[in-house]
Amino acid sequence: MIQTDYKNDVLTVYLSGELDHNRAADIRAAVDSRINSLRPKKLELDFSKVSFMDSSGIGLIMGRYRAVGLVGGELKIKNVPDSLSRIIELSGVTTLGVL
Amino acid sequence: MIQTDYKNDVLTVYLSGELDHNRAADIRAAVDSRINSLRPKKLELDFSKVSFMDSSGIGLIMGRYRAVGLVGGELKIKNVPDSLSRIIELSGVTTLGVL
Amino acid sequence: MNIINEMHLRFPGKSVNESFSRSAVSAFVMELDPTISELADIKTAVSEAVTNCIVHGYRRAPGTVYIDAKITDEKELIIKIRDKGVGIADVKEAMKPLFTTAEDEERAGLGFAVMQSFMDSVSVRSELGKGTAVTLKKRIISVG
Amino acid sequence: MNIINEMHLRFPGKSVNESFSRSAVSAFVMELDPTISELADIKTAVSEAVTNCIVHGYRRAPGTVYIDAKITDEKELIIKIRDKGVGIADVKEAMKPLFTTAEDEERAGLGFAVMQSFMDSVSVRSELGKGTAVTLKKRIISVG
Ligand SMILES: Nc1ncnc2c1ncn2[C@@H]1O[C@H](COP(=O)(O)OP(=O)(O)O)[C@@H](O)[C@H]1O
Ligand SMILES: Nc1ncnc2c1ncn2[C@@H]1O[C@H](COP(=O)(O)OP(=O)(O)O)[C@@H](O)[C@H]1O
Repeated sequence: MIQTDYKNDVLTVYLSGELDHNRAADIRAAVDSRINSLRPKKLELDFSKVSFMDSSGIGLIMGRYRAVGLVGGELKIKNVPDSLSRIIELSGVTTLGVL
Repeated sequence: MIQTDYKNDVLTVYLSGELDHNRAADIRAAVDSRINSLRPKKLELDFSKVSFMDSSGIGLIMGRYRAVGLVGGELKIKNVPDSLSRIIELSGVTTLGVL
Repeated sequence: MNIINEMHLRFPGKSVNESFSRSAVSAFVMELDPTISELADIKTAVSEAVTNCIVHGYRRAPGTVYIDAKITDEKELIIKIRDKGVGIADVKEAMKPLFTTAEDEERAGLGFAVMQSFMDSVSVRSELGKGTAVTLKKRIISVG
Repeated sequence: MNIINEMHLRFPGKSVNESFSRSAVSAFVMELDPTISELADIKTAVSEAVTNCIVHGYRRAPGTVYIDAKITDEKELIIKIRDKGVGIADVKEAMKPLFTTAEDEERAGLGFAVMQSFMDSVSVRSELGKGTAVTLKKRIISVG
């Protein structure tokens, strides 16, 4: 359901479609199981194919920031479409240095 | 709102979007005013950009068949997308030789 | 057979709501992961039934259109579309292809034929002066 | 100010209906010819309010979510989204950015902040044990 990629200690997760509360739980479970088995140095969330996101997506970002931190890794989010930039800015996650 | 083209006695009407009862009245008025002023030998309805059509579209085709017939012209419909072929066939307009 | 989801929608019988209502039903059906062609069939059938409420049911006086949609655990979609308009005197005759009481408005008389062709079943309950309810059913075929 | 169109929608508070309901509202708004960005703002705000009904309002027991949407002749969209769930003890506190009562479910506490940022106005009426109603308003700016 979600596409991931692991190379050189970097776990990349390609998110897609509409990222709402309904989808977030499944994504969270899938990503966390990979974080815990791979213990990556870096987790990259790729938003290029995300067509919609509400604050559940912010919760998902914050949660993965913590989850990858627990195994000593850092979070980066990339390829955020223009349509999502407002909610990303409003959320303040940019102050975490994840962008 | 609708795009038309007139050349060598042929009036071509480029239909687009969702062709339902709500849209049909406006299209009917626009096409009939051109039919009556131009008295074309042939009226071509181009369906290539029509994304949806219900039986109101069939009524529109039948009505233009009659309207252009009254000024001595004939009707052709062209570029019917695959998605509309079932409703076109079901309607029986194919038996009028308009396709 | 159990109902796993449902929605109830009502809106004034204005032409602009033909497009709104078929899109709303379409969004409701997405849960069943329909093919593009199944979705188009459903939108077309809903458009016919809603248009009939507006054009025929509320011909004399405007009124409210009601849509009740359900999804069963057998992936069946059941949609009831109804008005409290003039009703139909002879349902059997009304359902015949090419029969229409609104020829001057360029109705083709094919609304019920389209519903029957595009859905698994169509049933109509109508009472003169009370209104008309059309129930459409379609099973969504799982892919994969 | 006159209401030129309206719709009333209800559905069970299931997560799958978050997507359905924002699409339905989106289809309703099309009449106003919104920009893509206006439409995205509305979908996002509706998604927040509906998700809140499901996640918070019906946390203890499932129930029905109600959406009433209206369009005025001044191109204003008014959407009321409500539940008959647990209600909010302190609305002012609840609306503060980052405040959440569901941190373990990874709620960010930004739902109301998003609604306020993406719509022209947000008003909340809530009563403990009775439920919560959120009214969102946004004027669609005509282009051309
Ligand atoms: N909701 C309704 N209320 C009253 N009459 C209806 C309704 N739906 C259908 N009818 C009657 O049935 C006829 C056939 O309907 P239909 O097959 O949809 O064709 P059309 O809409 O093109 O006339 C209509 O012309 C009308 O007389
Ligand atoms: N419909 C509702 N019913 C009950 N409580 C609600 C409702 N909507 C919001 N709340 C309360 O307000 C808080 C803040 O809501 P919000 O800003 O949307 O953030 P979040 O949903 O991320 O918690 C929620 O955590 C909850 O306590």
